This record gives sequence, C-alpha cells and structure tokens, in this order.
Amino acid sequence: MNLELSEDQEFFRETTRKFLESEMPLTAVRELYESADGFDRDWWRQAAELGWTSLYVPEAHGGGSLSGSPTRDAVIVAEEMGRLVSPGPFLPVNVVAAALARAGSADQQAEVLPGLLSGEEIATWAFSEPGGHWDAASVAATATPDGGDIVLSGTKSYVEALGVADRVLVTARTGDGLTQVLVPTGTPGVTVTRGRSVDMTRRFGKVTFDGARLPLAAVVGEVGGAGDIVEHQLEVALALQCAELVGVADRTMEFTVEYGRERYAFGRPIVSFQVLKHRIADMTHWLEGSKAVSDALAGAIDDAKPDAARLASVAKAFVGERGPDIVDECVQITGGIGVTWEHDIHLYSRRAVVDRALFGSPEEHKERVYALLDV
Amino acid sequence: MNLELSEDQEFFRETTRKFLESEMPLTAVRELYESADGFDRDWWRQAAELGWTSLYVPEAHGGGSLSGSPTRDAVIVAEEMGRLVSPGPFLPVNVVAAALARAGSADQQAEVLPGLLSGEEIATWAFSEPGGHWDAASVAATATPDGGDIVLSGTKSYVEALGVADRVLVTARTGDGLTQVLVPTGTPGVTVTRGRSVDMTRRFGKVTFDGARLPLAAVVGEVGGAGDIVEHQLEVALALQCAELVGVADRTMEFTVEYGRERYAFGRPIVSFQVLKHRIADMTHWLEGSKAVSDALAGAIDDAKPDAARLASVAKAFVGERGPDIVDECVQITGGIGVTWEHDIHLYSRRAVVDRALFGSPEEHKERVYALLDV
Amino acid sequence: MTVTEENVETLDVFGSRARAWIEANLPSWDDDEVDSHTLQNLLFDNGFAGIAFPREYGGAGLTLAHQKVFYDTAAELRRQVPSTYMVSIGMMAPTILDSASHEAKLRFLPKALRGDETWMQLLSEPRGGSDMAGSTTRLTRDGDIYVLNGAKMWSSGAYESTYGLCLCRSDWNAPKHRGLSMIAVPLQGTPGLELHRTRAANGNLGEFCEESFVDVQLPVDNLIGEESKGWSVAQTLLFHERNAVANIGYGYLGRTAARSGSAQRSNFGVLAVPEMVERARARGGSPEARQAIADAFIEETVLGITSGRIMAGMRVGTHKGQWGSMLKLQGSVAAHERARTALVVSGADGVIWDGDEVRIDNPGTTWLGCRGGTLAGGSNEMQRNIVSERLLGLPREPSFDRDLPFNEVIRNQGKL
Amino acid sequence: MTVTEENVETLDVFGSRARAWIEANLPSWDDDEVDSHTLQNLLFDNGFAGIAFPREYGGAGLTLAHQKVFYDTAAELRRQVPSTYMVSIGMMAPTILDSASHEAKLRFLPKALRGDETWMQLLSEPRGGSDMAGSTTRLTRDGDIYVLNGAKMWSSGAYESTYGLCLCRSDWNAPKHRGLSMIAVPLQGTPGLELHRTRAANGNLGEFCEESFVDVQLPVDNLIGEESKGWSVAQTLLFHERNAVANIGYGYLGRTAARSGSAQRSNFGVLAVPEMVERARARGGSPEARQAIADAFIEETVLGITSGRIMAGMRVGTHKGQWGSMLKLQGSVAAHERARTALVVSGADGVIWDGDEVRIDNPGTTWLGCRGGTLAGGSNEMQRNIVSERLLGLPREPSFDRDLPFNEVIRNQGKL
Repeated sequence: MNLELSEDQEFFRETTRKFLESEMPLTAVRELYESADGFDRDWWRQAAELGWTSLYVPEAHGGGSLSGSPTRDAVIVAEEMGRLVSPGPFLPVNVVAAALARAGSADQQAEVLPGLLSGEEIATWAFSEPGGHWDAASVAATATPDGGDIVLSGTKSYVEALGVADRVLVTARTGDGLTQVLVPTGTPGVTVTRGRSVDMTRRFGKVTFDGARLPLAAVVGEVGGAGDIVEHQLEVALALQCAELVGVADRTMEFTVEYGRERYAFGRPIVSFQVLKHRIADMTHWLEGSKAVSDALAGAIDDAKPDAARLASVAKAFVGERGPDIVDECVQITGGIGVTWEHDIHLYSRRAVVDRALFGSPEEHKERVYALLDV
Repeated sequence: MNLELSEDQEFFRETTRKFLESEMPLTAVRELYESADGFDRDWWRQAAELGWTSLYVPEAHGGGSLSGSPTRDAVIVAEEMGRLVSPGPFLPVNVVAAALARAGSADQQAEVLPGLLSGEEIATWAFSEPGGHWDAASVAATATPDGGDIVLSGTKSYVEALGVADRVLVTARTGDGLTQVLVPTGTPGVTVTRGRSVDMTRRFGKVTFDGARLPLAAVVGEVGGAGDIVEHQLEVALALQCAELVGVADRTMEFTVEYGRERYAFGRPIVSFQVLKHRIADMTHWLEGSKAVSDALAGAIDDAKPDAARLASVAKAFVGERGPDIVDECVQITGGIGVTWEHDIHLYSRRAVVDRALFGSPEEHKERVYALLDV
Repeated sequence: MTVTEENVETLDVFGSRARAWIEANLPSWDDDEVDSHTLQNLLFDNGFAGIAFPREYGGAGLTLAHQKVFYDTAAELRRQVPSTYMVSIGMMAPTILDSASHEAKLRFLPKALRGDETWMQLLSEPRGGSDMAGSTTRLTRDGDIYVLNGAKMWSSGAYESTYGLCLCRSDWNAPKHRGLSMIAVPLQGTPGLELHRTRAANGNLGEFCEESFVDVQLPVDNLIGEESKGWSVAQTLLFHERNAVANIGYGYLGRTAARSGSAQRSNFGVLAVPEMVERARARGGSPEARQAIADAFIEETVLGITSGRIMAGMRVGTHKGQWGSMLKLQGSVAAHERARTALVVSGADGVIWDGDEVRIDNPGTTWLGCRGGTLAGGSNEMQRNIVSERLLGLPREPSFDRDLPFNEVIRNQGKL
Repeated sequence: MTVTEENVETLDVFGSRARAWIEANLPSWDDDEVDSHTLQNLLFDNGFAGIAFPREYGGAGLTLAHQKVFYDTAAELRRQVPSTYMVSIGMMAPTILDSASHEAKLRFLPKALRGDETWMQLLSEPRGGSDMAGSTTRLTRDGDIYVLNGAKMWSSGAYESTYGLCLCRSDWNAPKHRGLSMIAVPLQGTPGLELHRTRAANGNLGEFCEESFVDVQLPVDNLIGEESKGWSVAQTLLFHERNAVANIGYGYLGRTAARSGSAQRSNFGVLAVPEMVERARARGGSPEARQAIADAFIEETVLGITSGRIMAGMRVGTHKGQWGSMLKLQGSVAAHERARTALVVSGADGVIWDGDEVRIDNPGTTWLGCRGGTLAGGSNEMQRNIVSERLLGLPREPSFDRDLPFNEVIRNQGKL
C-alpha cells in the first residue's frame, strides 16, 4: 500500500477494513464456499455504499474517486480484500466502469453506471478464450457489423461472476482491430455456462455467442478501435489483482510469523531456527518488492506513464510469482496443520493460485516484458 | 563413480589418481595457464602409457578396455581429471578413437589409432559451429563428393585442443545426411584459428574449410550416413564431460566442507550454522544424483540401451546445472578468499563453467529431453 | 540382519523360482484388481511375504536383495502385488523385528506379514510437530497394566489399522529423550480411545487421523522395547519410514511398479509427466512449460537412478546410515516442484472449470496440499538436519532442552 | 540530523536553484569525462557537496531529500557528477559525523567533503570473515600515542585513500563487542604499514587490499568515538555502508544516474539487460533466454522501485532501521542470478573465444567472481540475519562467545 495516503484515503482504508472484519470474516467466507454465487447481494450493496464501485464512475453520474486517481484508490480496497480473501465482483465491476467512463457513450454511461454504482447491477468483462491467454492477438471471437447491428460469435472463458452478471463487456475481433460490446446476459444467442474455481468464493463462467445480434449502440468505443482501451482494462485488472495478492501475502506472512513465534520445538520458538529466519528474510524482500511494484503500477496507470503496459507485466510477473511463493513457504512454516481444512491458510493459497493464473501467468507476462524491452 | 568397480578398474583409478597427484598437482595446472597449449606433450605420453587412450582402441591395434566396457572405464579417468582440473585432450582423443573403432576403415584405424594410443598424435572432433549448438540439425558445413574426392566448406568452432591436433574429425552435411571426414590439419584450404577459454588449461579453436579437398578414403563411415555414429560420439563426449564435472564438484565439496569445519566465526565452526548445513545437505543430493546419473549414462552407452540418447541429455541437464551450482555454493561458503586468485576454487569454477556450455547447455539438453519424451 | 551369506539361496536361484511362481500365481495388471489382503495372504502362504524376515517370525529368511528381485520381477511381468502394506510391513514390522522381545515378535509379526493384522505409527502430537521427543502423551504403570492418556495426530490410516505403535512419556523427571516408551495400542473398539479422520485442505477426508486417549488400559507386554527406552525404538521406526518413502530397504514393496505403470500420478496427486505433456501440448507447448516438464522428468529419472545407487552402496558397504533421508528429501523437493510445474503447464484451466461442482482433481487444488510430502514423515528441514548431522557429521544444532528434566522443559517454554 | 524543518530551504526552491546551477556548471554526459576530484571541488566550492551535512563541517546544511533532488536532477539533465566518492562521502563521512568528536569532525569532514582527502574502512581481517567483532588487531596506548599491530584485508581502495577507519581491539579482557575501538589510520607513507592489492579470481589486481601493521604509531586524537566503544561506531559504519550499497541515504550520489545511463554494466561486471538481449538475439533468442532476461529486468525494475519506497518510508516514518540490509540482499541476489543468466544467454561464446589472449570481459570469467557482491559488505547470510533479527525482531542466533572475555574466546576456538 502507498505509504503516503491522504487522510481521505486512510479513512477509506480503515472503513473498508472494519467493514470486512465485521461483515465478512473468514468464517463467513467459509460459509459462502457452499453457495452457488459465492457472495451475498445485500452485502455487495453495502460495499457499494462505502464507495467500492464509485471510483471509476464520473462525478456527473454520482461517482468519484477520493484522490482524483481512481486506481490508486481502488488498490486500497483490493489489498484489504486480499487480506481477508473477501468475495465480491470488485475487480470486474470496476474494470467495466473504467471502460465505460473512458470509452462509453453518454447513453451507455447513463444506463449502466448508476446500477453498478449502487450495487444493484453487476457487470463483468469477457476477454480470454478457452486455452487462457490474455492478449489481443489471441482474441478469436468476432464482432461483425451488419446494417445497424453488430453480430457476435465465439466463446469467452474464465469470466468472473458471470453467473450473476447483468451485463458482459465482450472483447471481440473486427478484422485486424478489436471491438467491445456491452451485452445484456439475456440476449438471444448468448449462452452462459456457470463454472467454479479453486477459490472459496470466486465463481467464473463461460459464455458462448452464436451470432448474437445487438444494436450498434451497444458497441463501447469505435468498432475495430478498442485496442487501447482493452490494454487499459487489462492494466487496471492487473493492478487490482496484484494489490489483492499483496494483501493475501502480507496477511499470510503476518499470521504465520506470529504463529512461529509462539510455536516451540526442541525447546525454542520455531522462528529462532536460522533456516526459517533466513527464509522469512527472503520473503520480506519479496513482499516489500510486491508492495512497491504494485503501488507503482497503480500510479503509472492513472498518470498514463508510457511504460505502464510493461510495468503491468513486470508487476504481474513479480507479484504473481512471489505472492503464491510466500503463501507456499508459509504453509511449510505452519507445518502439517497448514494442509488441513481447519486451518485458514488454504483460503489464502486458493486465492493466490487463482490470481496467479488469471489475466496471464507470470511466465506469460515475462514473455510480454521481453517483447516490450526497448533495447 | 561406479560403486562396484572391478579390481582392475580400482587399480586403474588409483594409478590415475596417483599419477595426477604427483605429475599434475594444482600448482602445475596454474603454471600451464600461461602456456599456449595448456598441457605438456611428454606428460601426455606418460598418461597414454597408463592406458588413457587405449580404452576405445580395438585390441587388434594394441588397445583394449579393462572391463570390455570402454565408457565405464573412461569415466574413471574423466572423474579423476575433474578432481584435479587436469589438462590434456582426453575427451577429444577418446571420442575420435571411439568413432574410428566403430566406423573407421581398416586403413584409417591402422593409420591413426597407433599414434593416438601412444600419445604421439592428437586428434580432435569438430562438430559445433559459430553460435554453439551441438545437434545434427545445426550442422551447416558441407561435405560434397566430387569424383574421387570429398570437398569441405564451412566453419567449426569450440574445437578442443585444435591448436595441437594432427587430425580433425569433421562432422559436415551432405544433403539431408551427415558425413564425417578425418582431416589432417595441414590440408590446403583448412585454416586454424587458435582460441582460449575461461578454463586454466583447456584451449579451443576455430577451423574454417574453404573448399578443402580430401580423398574419399578420408570419409569415416558412409557419405551422408554418419547420423548414428555422430549421436554415439556426442553421448560419449557427454558421459566423459559429466564424469569430469562430478569429479570437479566432488572435490570442491570435499575441501570446502573441510574448510568450513575448521573455520570459526561467532565462536562456532561455520558449518555449524543451520543455513550452511542445509545447503550442504541439498548439495549432497545434487552430488549423489550427479554421480548416479553419470554412471548410469556410461553403462547405457556401452550397453546400447534404447534410452541412451535421452539419458545423455538428462545427465547433462542435471550434472551441467548441479555441478556448477555446487561449486558456486562452495564459493559462498569459502567466503571472500574464494573470489581471489590465490584460492584454488576458481580453478574448479573455470572448469565447471566451460563444461556447462560445451556440448550443449543444460537448457538446450532440457529441450532435447522434452523432444525425446515418448508420451 | 540375522541371515548369514552361506545358508542363503542365491539371488539367481531365488529369481528363477520367484519368476515361475509369479507367472503361475499372480494376476496380470490387465486383470480385474485383486484386493491387497487376498494377495498378501497368497504371498505369505507361499513363502513370499516378509522375504527378508526370519522364518521363525513368518518370513522367508532371505535378504533385502531377494525382496527387490521379487518385486522387480513382478513389475517386469506386469503382475499385481499388494499395494497397501507399505506402512505395516515396510515400516512397522521391521521396527518390531529390530526392537521387540522374542515373544512380542512371535505374537505380532506372522499376522502382520500375512496382512491379517495391520500396524501404523502414533508419533506426532497436536502441538509437537517435528519434535517427536517432546511427547506429552502419558503412560502410567498401574499394577499389572499400563494406562495411556493424551492425544496423537497425523496418524496415517489409523481408522483402518489393527495396532498403532505409540510413543509416549513414562518418566517425566528424565531428560526428554530418556523418559519415552513405545507401546502397541489396539485401535479398533478400545475403550477410552477416540479417533477422528482429519479433513485435508482440499476439503476431503484424508488418510490422517487424530486420536485421544482417556485412561486407555493396555497389557504390559504390549510394550515394544524396554520402558523409557522408547526413543531408540522411535529412531528405528523413523529410519525404516524414510527408507520406505525413499523406496529402499524393507519398504521396497513394488510401489514404483504399480499396476498403472509410470503413467500413474505420483504421490500427493501431483500430475505425472505424461499428463503434463498432454496439457502443455493442448495449450500450444509454451517454452517455459517444456523446460519445466523436462525438469520434472529429469528429477524423476535421476531420483530413480540415485535410489538404485544407494541400494547398491548399501549392499557393497559404501553407503551406510541415513541415506534414506537424502532420498526422501530429494523426492519431496521434486514432488513439490512438480506441483508448481503443473500450474505453469495448465494455466487458467488448472484452477477454473465449467460446472457447479466442487472438484479437487486439478493442479490448483493439488497445490494447496503439495506441502504434504515436504512435511509428512519428517519435514524437509528435519531431513536436512539428519543429512548434514548424521550422514556428514556436521555439528548438531544447539539444543536448549536436551539435558534438562522434561518437567522443567515444559515450564521453560516461552522463556528463550 | 541537526537540521530542523523550519529553517530549511524547501525542496522546490532548492530544486530550481540546483537545476539552474547544474545546467550552468556541470559537464554533459556527451562531453569528455571530467575527473571526479575536480568535479567534487566544484560541488564543494558552490555549496553542493555534503548536501545533508551541517554547514559547520563543510556541508550544505540541508537534508537527504535535497541530496536526492540534486543527483536526480543531474541525471535528468544528463550531467556528469563525481563517481568515486561512494565510500568516502557516502559511508565514511556520515560515520564520522555520527560518531566523532566535534574537533575531529572539524578536522576531517571539510576535506573529505571537498574530495581532497578520501576515507575507507579497515574492518575485515584475514581469518575474520563476517565476524568483525572478533577483531584481533591490537591497539595499545603508549603514553601520548596509540600503537597498532595486526592485519586487515578486503579493504576496498586502500591503496589510493588518505585515511582508513580501522576497527581494533583495545581491551582483551572485555567481552568481544566491548573491547573494540575505531581509529583513523593515515594510509600513505605511514611507517610500519604495508599494503598489498589482492589479485581477484579473474587474475586481475582488484580493488581490495591487504594491510599489515607493525608498531604503527597514531596520535590519540585519531580515535573516532571513545576507547573500547568502537563496536557502535562499526555498526554505524555498516549501516551507512549497506544504505549506500542499497542506494539510499548518504550514499545516494548519482550512481544509478552515471554517464552511460541504464545501459552500463551493473556491479561486478555482470552483463546488463540490453547486452543480454543482444547476445540472446545473436543466438536466435531461445525461450529460456527470454524468460531469464525478463527476470533480470523485472528484478532490476522492482529493486529500483523498492528503494524508492523505502526512502519514502524513511521520510514519512513507516520504515525505520535496517532496510538497507534488505535492499543490499535483494540487489546482490539479483546480481548473482544475473551472472548465471548471462551464462544461459551466451552459451559457448560466454566461455570460449578466438585468439591467444587471456580475456576477462566475458560472462564465464565474470561468473568466477559473481559471489563478490553476495559476500562483500556483509555476506547474504549476515544480511538475512540482520533482516530477520533486527528488522523483524525474530530471536537472535544462539551465541557462544558473546559474554565471555575475549581472551577466553580465543582459547576456546576448536572446542564447540
């Protein structure tokens, strides 16, 4: 987390943390494991009231960020959510809000943003396709203009909260360019398959478009001209995801080191053994580096820095690898109890391992970093 | 080293070790650093007398192995040479002898093998080309039959002991197949460039063929049909190299752990610190695994096991990575003195880092392992 | 070993005899699966159970080399062998053989080797972790019987075993390693004993159990070894356990030659190499996946070859002592790494699936529990201590509780 | 810090002033290289040397934040700054500022800040390694003078420095940390002092020296801090050293903004990312090389960003203490890894070359010495101890010599 939060931001952080601690403790997360949707609509409306969904929404539509820098504000929530492996479609709703705020028509904004803002409606982003790549080149679904309509064909996978979403922002191909279409889930020709994940509460889904037809007014931005805004959405998604992973790793290290101080073996607290101390020292630099790069990414996106795309991949490659590594090492320190259902650490492993893969694995982002080296 | 050496083999090992300890201690290796050739001809003839060059030579030509399994015998020498980072063209001479014994004509054997056997002559193998790949597909040099001649064009790099070699066994391409030609270094159209390496005593060179013309009788095996024998040569080279790396790592660990027992810091021998103990435990399994796989490879080659090719790459990938890693970790345990000229450990680092790259890096051999997985 | 060289059937003769018998009697991998108990009975009744155990205790009176020949031959011939006696016959029976009285061996071993009774260990305790000598399970002599009070956990398969070998404290005034005893506890229907299976991080009921003992009464001749000399019995048990996990010694019971051959999943449900190749190919065979899969194959291959080397070394005398720890460590490091490789290879399909059902057969869920192997049977840290201290003779970790009366150790906790 | 907020020039005002002066006075990266001493004189004479040092000692009386602004601005404007005062001004001068008497500061600091005298440390000893408090260099009071006997090594740049800050033992009956003193030793032409440069593993004469002292006579007011309270001076020195290596604190002297920009080779001669990309492309850009190069770039980028975060944290008070150790550790781990990556990227061309000359400008030779950074300035192991014990407050390593009289420690060696 940013070390120089404003008073408003600090208040936001505290409010978010208290809300999660009282309304969504780990016991509640465990209960949601059995549920179909993985979160509670009433709870989500409360979260929306706290401002979780307003950050990317323009003030004209009732939204607004605390600092004028929506991603810097949003990562505050994402990190706190990571600390309590909290449920809720925070990431996809905000990515769609960011896309609409930047590229949506006035009508689209007026129609969609108030519902997202209040938490009454849920929108999500459908980008990756079966096989799981998150780059423009692998988009195969098509958006074909036909008279006053746009026709969608193809399949999108790994779509978060799809089962409860009212609208899906679909990224498709029109010739060499990308086109984004905001599709109500009930549209004819649209088939939603619900899915699950390793995470306790995150649900995903697959959506198939079989010549689904929408008016051209449903296109967000230009037909064939959505490349830049898609890149922006990906960066925002990565920033929120990395911040969440930071929260996951930070909290896991906290409770693990605390446990290791209390736990005796061979007459000593286990964290007095040099190998564990040294491993914790290494994890400290993984964690501090994760915090630093994740913060830097949020700033670079909002400040439209020229290296934001590369930094997004640097961040995902680093945090996406080190975050899960930290949790994994903490399981080892926790010992046998750490691989039982009873201990909470697997809740953190679950979130970490899903975040590792979603929006591109560290290995894939390393390829992107290499491709973006300007040497 | 094989745990079940015969009495003959055990005697051979002891003789080799004693010879190296008395005739080529590390002080002598250091002296050879300044020399052009990196070894001494008289010394090499003595080594030949001990049987170093006889193992692959058929008995008809005065040679013979101890056990009837020449690679199992040869790795005994290679490992001892590694233990004292010994000089001498042991690997290339034996690879050429193995090739001639298996695929050479009676005339070629009669002409060349006695000189190699006695140590009077030196032969080496030219396979890889600038860029440094050791697979048949990257051979670009050509061998073109022209009447009763064979014409060579192209460049070969990283050829060990080239500067002192009397003959070079050249692997070249004829159409889709490989052809091997035994070329006296004085042949017109053959240009030798001497080179050096990081190793104290190993010298390499580059040889260019500019339409060099030799009689067809200089072809070893069939024109265009040398694929199998080249694979065999590569496997033998890898077996000797892995055994040498085992010797390097084994000896480095020996003197480092011994040093760590004597060396006190904070009132304790440094190897009493848990992080060093655990690192040494990991290195123990790297070393024992290296010994095991390196031995298994020697056996698989001589027994013509169907998985010998894959095992050769498994061995190089493992030993080529773990061997240098062991030396590198030992430098850290040795401390500052380990990065000085005065301490012998850099002699071992030098040998290890050259062996790592030569005949294909661990990364390249992993690609080959993947390609050879029969699933 | 109670067997001397001269009176033993040669490996060649034994090999021929075993081959003929296996061909005539053991079912093929391609047949329907035959249950382990039936197979073990068959082996026992024909003199092929407990091959390296003395005949007077129901064994075949041969050596570990004969045992290896038998199971290697069965694998070569693709014949089924019993798959569930790794703990009971591979670890516990050798411990009883090394430590128990002649009477106890006569009483326990034949039934164990026939598979009619099964054994497991009761070592770890809820707050004990790797420090097994810190046991606070209390064994009290009460006239003609012992009374046991306390709790154990991480006890593999207790719910289906006949006996547990239980490490407990019989003297609280002695230093920690010198007040321990080992006793056989009947596990089925014993008054005062409660047993629960542990739910694993993946949500499933696992192999592991927790037991509580409230005034459990045990005959005094259930003691294995002498009273308050149980630590050496525990050490023996751990030695056999590590060797079994490393697939050397008495635990060489054909695990690697199981029915489904090398394509089977390795321990802890991690994807095997062929499955990883399949997934990688489905995703286009990315280069990082190729390298990682090659690594997995390389580690697996080298581990197998290294086990062979260690067994040869034990035969010829170059390898003595705790090499099982090194192999166990190497195996669990590789398995853990492979769990990570499965993530690399599988991408989002490794953690997300279609459909509303909870599933655990995916690399993501496997990863949650992939530390099982680096913890169970002594953590990697313990194995590294053993390798460095006992195999290489490096100085021991400073101990803060070794020589104090155990009562005092307990009081000191929290004071370091 | 002796400077309070109210009387200090704001960063904005200072920034404008510095920018104008730099533009008018400092040579461009594109000009011929100007020697460091000349440049440092120029900075000093214009009030831009020792920016965070008090004015009375020759500094500018500002803060570390001002210092960062100055050097960042110079880099942004691509202007040359002095490149050789990292040790003298970045580590030693702050140690003197924190530890010496007012008189000693007046005597030493202005000349040091002007670059007219240079300083380095004399800490390590031939058999001492990381255990600096085990110093056996002997300091004896003899009337009006001190007499020094012993030997030091790993002393960076001693052959070209004016003074060495020497850690030595003045009381042999006190426990090891409580009998040490720190004294300034003139290094050029001092009777009884012999100095040799160490040859590095690559064959070259390196930066490091070895010194021997035989009855070297020193004025008593060369003592820095009090007699036998030298360990705290050494701790201060090490703190500043780690911060300088980590590029935070007083050591922020524009190292990362050197003339040749980001394409320069990193510490210890390891290939920089652009050079690795070039080599990888020459060999066909193998996938494993791409991943490894990306890793190198990622580590370098994250390290830079993390330094920035720590500096911000020091400013706002969230980060106190030994964070320099964490950064130093992270940096040396990354540099060591990059040396290995250079091997992966370069293949055989990294270790073999045409021509009869010995060469050291290749990844293979660099690899021989790539542990330099993981050892110098306190090994990685020491930094991990510091991070875990002092930053996180985990229990200290058990010590076997901490409270014994040092004479006895020496006698005990070999007895553990």
